[in-house]
Amino acid sequence: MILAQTQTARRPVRLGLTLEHVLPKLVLAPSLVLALVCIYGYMAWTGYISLTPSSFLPMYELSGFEQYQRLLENDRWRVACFNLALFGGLFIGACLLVGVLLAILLDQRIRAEGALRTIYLYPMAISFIVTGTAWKWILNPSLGLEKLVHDFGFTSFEFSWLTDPDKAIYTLVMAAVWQSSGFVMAMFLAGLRGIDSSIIKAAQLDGASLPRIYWRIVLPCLRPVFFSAVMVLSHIAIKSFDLVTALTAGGPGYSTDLPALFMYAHAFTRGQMGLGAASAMMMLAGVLAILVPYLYSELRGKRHA
Amino acid sequence: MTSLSICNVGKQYQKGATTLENINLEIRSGEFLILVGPSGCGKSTLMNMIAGLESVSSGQILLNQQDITHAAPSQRDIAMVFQSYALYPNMNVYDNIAFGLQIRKWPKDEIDAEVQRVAKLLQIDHLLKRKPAQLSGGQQQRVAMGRALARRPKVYLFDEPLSNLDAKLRVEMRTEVKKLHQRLGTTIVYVTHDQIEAMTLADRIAVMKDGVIQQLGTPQEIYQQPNNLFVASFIGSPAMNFIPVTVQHTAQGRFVELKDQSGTCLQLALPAGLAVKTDQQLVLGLRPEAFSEVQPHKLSQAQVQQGEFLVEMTEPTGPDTLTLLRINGAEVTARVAPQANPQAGAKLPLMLDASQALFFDPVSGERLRALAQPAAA
Amino acid sequence: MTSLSICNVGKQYQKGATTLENINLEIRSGEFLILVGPSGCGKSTLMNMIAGLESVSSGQILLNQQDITHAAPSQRDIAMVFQSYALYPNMNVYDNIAFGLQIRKWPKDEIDAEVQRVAKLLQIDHLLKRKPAQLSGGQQQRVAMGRALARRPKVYLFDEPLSNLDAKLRVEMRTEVKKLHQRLGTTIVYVTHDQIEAMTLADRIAVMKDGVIQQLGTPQEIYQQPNNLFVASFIGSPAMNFIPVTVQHTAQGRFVELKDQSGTCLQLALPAGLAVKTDQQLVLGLRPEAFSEVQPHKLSQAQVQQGEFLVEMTEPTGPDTLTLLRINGAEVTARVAPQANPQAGAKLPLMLDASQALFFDPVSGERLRALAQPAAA
Amino acid sequence: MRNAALLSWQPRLGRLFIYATLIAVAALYLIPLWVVLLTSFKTSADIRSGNLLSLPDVWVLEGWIKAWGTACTGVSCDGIRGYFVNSTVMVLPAVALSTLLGALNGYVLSLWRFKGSELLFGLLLFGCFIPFQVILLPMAQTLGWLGLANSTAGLVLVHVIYGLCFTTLFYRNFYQALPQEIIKAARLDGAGFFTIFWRIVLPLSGPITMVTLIWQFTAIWNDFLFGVVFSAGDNQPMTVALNNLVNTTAGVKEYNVDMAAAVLAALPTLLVYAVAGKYFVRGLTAGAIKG
Amino acid sequence: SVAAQAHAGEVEVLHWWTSGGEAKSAAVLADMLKARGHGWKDFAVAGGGGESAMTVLKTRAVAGTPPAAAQIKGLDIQEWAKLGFLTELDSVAAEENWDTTLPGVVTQVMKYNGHYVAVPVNVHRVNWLWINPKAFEKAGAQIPKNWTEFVAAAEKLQAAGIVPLAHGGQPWQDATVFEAIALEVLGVEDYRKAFVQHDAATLKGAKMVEALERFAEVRRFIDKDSAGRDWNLATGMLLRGEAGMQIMGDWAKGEISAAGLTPGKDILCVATPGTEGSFTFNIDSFAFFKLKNDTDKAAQQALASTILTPEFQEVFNLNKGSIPVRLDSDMSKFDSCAQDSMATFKSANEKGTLIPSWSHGLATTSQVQGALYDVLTKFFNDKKADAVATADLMARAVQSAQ
Ligand SMILES: Nc1ncnc2c1ncn2[C@@H]1O[C@H](COP(=O)(O)OP(=O)(O)OP(=O)(O)O)[C@@H](O)[C@H]1O
Ligand SMILES: Nc1ncnc2c1ncn2[C@@H]1O[C@H](COP(=O)(O)OP(=O)(O)OP(=O)(O)O)[C@@H](O)[C@H]1O
Ligand SMILES: [Mg+2]
Ligand SMILES: [Mg+2]
Repeated sequence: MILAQTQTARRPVRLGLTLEHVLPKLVLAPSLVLALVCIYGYMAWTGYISLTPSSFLPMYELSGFEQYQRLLENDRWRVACFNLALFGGLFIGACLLVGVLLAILLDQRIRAEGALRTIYLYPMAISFIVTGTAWKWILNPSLGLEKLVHDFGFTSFEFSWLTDPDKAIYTLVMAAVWQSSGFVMAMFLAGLRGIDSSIIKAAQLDGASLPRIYWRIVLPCLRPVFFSAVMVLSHIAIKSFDLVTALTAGGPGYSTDLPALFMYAHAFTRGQMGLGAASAMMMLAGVLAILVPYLYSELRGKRHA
Repeated sequence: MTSLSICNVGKQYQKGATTLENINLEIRSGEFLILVGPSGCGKSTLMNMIAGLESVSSGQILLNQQDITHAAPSQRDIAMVFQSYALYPNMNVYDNIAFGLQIRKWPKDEIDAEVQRVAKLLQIDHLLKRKPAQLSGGQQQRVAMGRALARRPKVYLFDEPLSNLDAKLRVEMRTEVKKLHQRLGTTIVYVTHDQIEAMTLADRIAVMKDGVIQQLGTPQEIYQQPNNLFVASFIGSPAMNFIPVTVQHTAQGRFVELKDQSGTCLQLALPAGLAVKTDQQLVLGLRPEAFSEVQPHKLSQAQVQQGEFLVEMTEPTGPDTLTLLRINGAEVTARVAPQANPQAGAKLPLMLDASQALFFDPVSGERLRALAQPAAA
Repeated sequence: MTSLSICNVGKQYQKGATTLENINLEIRSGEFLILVGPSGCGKSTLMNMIAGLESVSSGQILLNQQDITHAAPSQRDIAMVFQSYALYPNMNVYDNIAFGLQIRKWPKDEIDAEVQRVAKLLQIDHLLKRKPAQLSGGQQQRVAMGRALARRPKVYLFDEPLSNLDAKLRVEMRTEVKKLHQRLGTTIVYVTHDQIEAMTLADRIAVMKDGVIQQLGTPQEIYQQPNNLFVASFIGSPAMNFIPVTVQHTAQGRFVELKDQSGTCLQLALPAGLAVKTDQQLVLGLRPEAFSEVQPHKLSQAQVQQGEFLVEMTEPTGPDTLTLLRINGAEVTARVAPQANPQAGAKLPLMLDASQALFFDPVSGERLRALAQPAAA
Repeated sequence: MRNAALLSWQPRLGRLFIYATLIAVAALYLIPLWVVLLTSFKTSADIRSGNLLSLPDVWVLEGWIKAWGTACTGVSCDGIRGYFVNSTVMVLPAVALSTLLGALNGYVLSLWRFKGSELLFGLLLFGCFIPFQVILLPMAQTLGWLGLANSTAGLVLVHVIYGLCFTTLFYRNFYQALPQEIIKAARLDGAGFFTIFWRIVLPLSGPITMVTLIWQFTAIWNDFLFGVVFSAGDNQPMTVALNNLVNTTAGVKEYNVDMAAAVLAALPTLLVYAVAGKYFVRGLTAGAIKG
Repeated sequence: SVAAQAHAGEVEVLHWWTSGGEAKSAAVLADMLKARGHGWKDFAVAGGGGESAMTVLKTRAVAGTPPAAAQIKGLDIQEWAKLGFLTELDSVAAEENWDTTLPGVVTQVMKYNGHYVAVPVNVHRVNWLWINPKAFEKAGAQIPKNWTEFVAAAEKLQAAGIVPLAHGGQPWQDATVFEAIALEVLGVEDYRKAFVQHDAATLKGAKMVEALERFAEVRRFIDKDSAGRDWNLATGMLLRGEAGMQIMGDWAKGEISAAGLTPGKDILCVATPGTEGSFTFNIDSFAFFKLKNDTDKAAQQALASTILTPEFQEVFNLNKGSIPVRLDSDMSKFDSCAQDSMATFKSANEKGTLIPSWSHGLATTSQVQGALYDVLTKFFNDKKADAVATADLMARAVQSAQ
């Protein structure tokens, strides 16, 4: 009798168990399916294409690692990869620095916070299709900054990075930082606003100066934000396309070429789809090599709350 | 070494609602001051203002005669244990404790020694590697305590530092705090809800209510001569019994009557010099320990008498059994030894020691003082 | 109505480190069970597992004979007050309390009435519009309490629900909880560090240490017949005195000696039936109230004797003055009435009531039971 | 506010320094906008002859009028005004969907973790780095199979998929800092998975939602590649029109029109930034729990 | 005419004519098609000389929804046809006698396996040298007819403080200049061998090295800020007299007229040094995709025929600066440069000196073109680059890209 009761009563509990356990997975499922197909599926497809002699449009008969070989012999590809390392490093570093500093300064109960925040953010809003032109003018020695300073009488001033094959890459960094640092600022501002104030109070009492509080307490608490920011910035760096197209188009020569540009040019403009796919796979491999250890160290069972 | 003056300090969180009103406190150098008061009366707010973590709406705070009302917290050299712990979530226990020392650029080995010492003291030395999220409530509280103890500030502020500890640990910690105070002689302001803590640690106790200080005095003063009904009711656990009485008059003098439901009636002579009139309504304050099992040797003392009372309910607490009576219609708690074996519904012979009886004005709540006869109260 | 069985439950947060070990608890329907134990012993963890908020590493939890070990918290119909409050920061006090009812689709006006009722009970009715961040510690705790009280669950779990309240409010709340329990007869599991709370509220108390239950019994059992040194030392505040003694033998029978520094020496007859040998080392457990000012009427009782002791230190707590003695080299606390006026450094006549004396094995810590003579302990 | 005295450099000099820095940086950031705006008010002749930083000889609205209403973006010469609707119709659902899904994913991945959820998160994250150019062809094929090729729905789908990685990342990392006890309390209150999300977690997500909206709105509104490839002829988004307006192969460049169009096209995004600001408020969680 | 007006169809046309004049011409085409009873669905994708448009076209093709017609040129037409995407236009062509109205070089590009799959729109001449006469006057320079004279003129200009050659440092502009130089050095024969037939020996031959050396010398004659400059900004320099010359296709005329100047009068047009009589051509054309719907197919044919009507040819080419493809076109409304261009086109057609411009994709596949771009732009921007090694590199790059 009691047994029977127990068993009938048990059912809803069991059902609930499964629901509570399954629901989170169910919610995650669509995104995962999409990711599996549209990220990993397509990646596999690209991997396959990189092993074919596809030129104009995809072809499906295999030809081995021929495309990779070509890629490795290609001087432009080497330049592009080197540029990415240089550009990516500088860009991510500078953006984090500028973004964090701006966020911290903006967090000091600033009067015109709203206006300033929008000013730092606006570069994101304006498409590089056009601002690229403005930047080109500004950086162009005979039109922009250099001319301006010369007009003021300082004729010894020289700023011709844009047209110098060795320095043009830095102008890319400048423009990219200009465009993206505002968003990093916003991310950090959001993070700062989520921090429990009593912790900061405690640190103040411990005698820490404000910079120190940020450095030792607040910023470490914002580790997840750093993580997001690094992700976003590497994404921007790796995929920088509009920016380069607009500002230097890879020039002078191909001194500011980047892998994304290289890939697009070969896969679509030049009809060397196999080579383009190979370069894409190399890019992904590079990302993987840098990212996986980082992801691993960040995600390994760490939880604050 | 360090005196702390709080002059006319007020605080309003929102316009219109006053949280603290005109607080005046002179905390002497090396003094151990305990703040008590009902939840929400503004204790933490006051502590925060002393520490410089909350802005002061009006008034001044002086540290060693220097105005620090608007000084930055880091300039005040004050350590505080927060009611909400406020541990650094990103650091492990060791770093939480060491942080303040690192800031002060102590040598590494000294920091290490100090952290170890404090951790041992607080019995958290096996937890040094853990993050706050991996600690139990009491462990977190001890880390918060350790953070303050590892420094040598001018003033310590403790906001209910022991509330999450078990009784045993609490006694140990209490002793540690006391020793600390004796050794260093640092000025300490301490918030607690624990009766014993307040009584045993404090040099002086400040009782607050609704943002106003009701009484400031030594533990004994506060306990034995509370200014008013509020203080009397607030200090002491179980709380003081308040019995409505009416002043009566006979040839022997003025007295009040205590009537039990069962018919027992005791007469209590009023202390001489108490400015009351016949037929005046008073509130008689008697602590639970004033009612106890009969101890024959005491019966001969003045103000001690006995009677049988009807027991309404009993609450054994271990060392004592709290016994609920009803006198003059008011609930009265008596502290009786378990051996007396009080039983609800039965009558129990009890002894009343009225030597510590207090009288209050029922309207103003003020304690009535015996004129020119300080011993009367 | 609702019984709760915890069978062989264990918990490991990390591999290798066992937080709870083989917990077995039968909580009867309508029972009020109190969990006590040192900070970090696993009380909150156990509560979390009962609520379904923490996974169970091994064993089973049965609610009314049904296995709920892996059921979702929402299906258990259990309400809990968290040690860390865990208020919803985005909601004001009203919504914090109403949330559970809204989820259960109560009609709007009933919710309103219930919230008002609970808020009044907890004296937070003037705070209903505030956000948690604008409340004091004690107010937050009361809101957390209100959230649980506004429901009618099968089981209540309270994790130190009153730790941040002042003594007065605490007594009131304690009474409310007791009334609630009597009215509803709901099963309650309650964690507290407050001696009085534990003694007065509990039907039974479970004393835990390092994830193991040391003793489970009624408050009186736990207080008077602790299983071992740990339980004895943990329950009672001030804690029980432990005095090392050696069994001696004369014609009258076996006894132990208590020696003061000043030369006072009392002899304590051992209860009959205690399986000890001459010269055996024992630990004698005497509660502070066993030492008191001399009450002549008691001197005639068995096991009561008097002597003069040197006072090392005094701690006035208000109703009593805790007086530190040293007996057989061990610190001993005596609970003395303030009127006896103990003075540090002076000798004080004291009375020892050894009727509740306990004896422990110094090695295993187990209490030595008198064979076939249950009254001896 | 509770933190009135909190986190501020006390000395006056310090505040002066803060303001000076902030304003200097702002000025620096505004230079390109300055150039763009100045240029948009110049005549073509003025641009050809003058200095790019000099004020216009005469201030003319010609560029703006043309950009708005008469510039050619193909065979039709109606400016960019018609494309606002196209972009809006595409952006709103795409942003809403990807944000919502991201919030849900983040919620699961930080507050309802299960065995392997970290790995899944890692998998999803990696999607942030797939170059979009790579997926154009297979995606086109897939959309073709689904019958969604060159439809707004298809474009929205694409944006949602490739926006998910970031929205999930943002939310997950934000929720990571929420006290787990709040969720526990809500579960005991009987709230289920979705109730907790709607009633407790989402209301706490103000700042991060703003960050996500800023990111997604900007990314999708300004996206050109997906827009041009996956949209149908008459549903083309703003960026395609802008691109057509700006890029000439053999024609004459009208910089004033280009610049005006760029600013016009960016207006909705700027609006989002300005509005989003309100939700960057401090410290809802403060005092939520002890410790 | 051909189109069956009764059944109205619709053609979706992918093109990158979006700037004022071009867009208006496209609108004329749309109107003319409408007059024939068919609809025009505009599908404009500007940018990068059609790069974006090509990307879009490929995805559309893959998705199975290609447009009816797309602006595809040069050898890409062959590629698309080879993949089987293109439809045949033979019936219209036959009816309208394209074989006779169009020059053979042109029809060759438009045919795949002997079938018309595309329709030409216009012909650009790429080997133009634009000269600012005022600057020349000021510097006392002579209009150069060959390399030596070019160097002399450039030096004179330079001495007068004028930038000799307006140039934009983008790969295609570099290639345009090099193409002109190479044509002079290599001559028509070797040019074909090198750039059309990809003969390795010619590619790394001595003449090529010389061409490269001359190309390197050009660096002297351009200003230091030329890197990345758009061609129209370079033209601006020329118009303002800051620069004396520019090597650019005839689309530069748009920029000239927009500044209120007259090509051929205010700005002179001559063949690039040493290429008088030769004509490097660049042809815009539409390829036609296979469609399923019959009425749309009809509309497609109608579009093909409309494009080659003299009316459209005239309107369009007046706008674009190029010349009509039809040999029988009336050139009276055109400026002198265009008339000149047409004359040369015809004569070159007869002499066989009509040469496809590789820098604009008429001679080679985009792979080879891209590979050459890379090598050349690298060479031009690298001051230490060695001509011999580069010639060698060119040969290898071309081979590897095939
Ligand atoms: N997330 C965790 N990871 C690892 N260890 C933990 C975690 N949470 C708690 N512990 C440890 O488990 C033990 C039991 O913790 P629990 O919170 O149950 O203690 P408690 O009995 O409630 O103590 P208190 O009275 O101080 O609240 C403690 O030693 C604690 O440090
Ligand atoms: N940020 C705030 N905004 C508005 N009111 C507040 C704020 N913080 C505290 N209060 C109110 O001020 C009063 C005093 O709060 P405080 O924290 O000082 O109390 P407390 O004496 O420490 O109480 P407890 O013993 O419960 O901790 C309370 O009524 C509280 O609700
Ligand atoms: Mg407080
Ligand atoms: Mg706990």
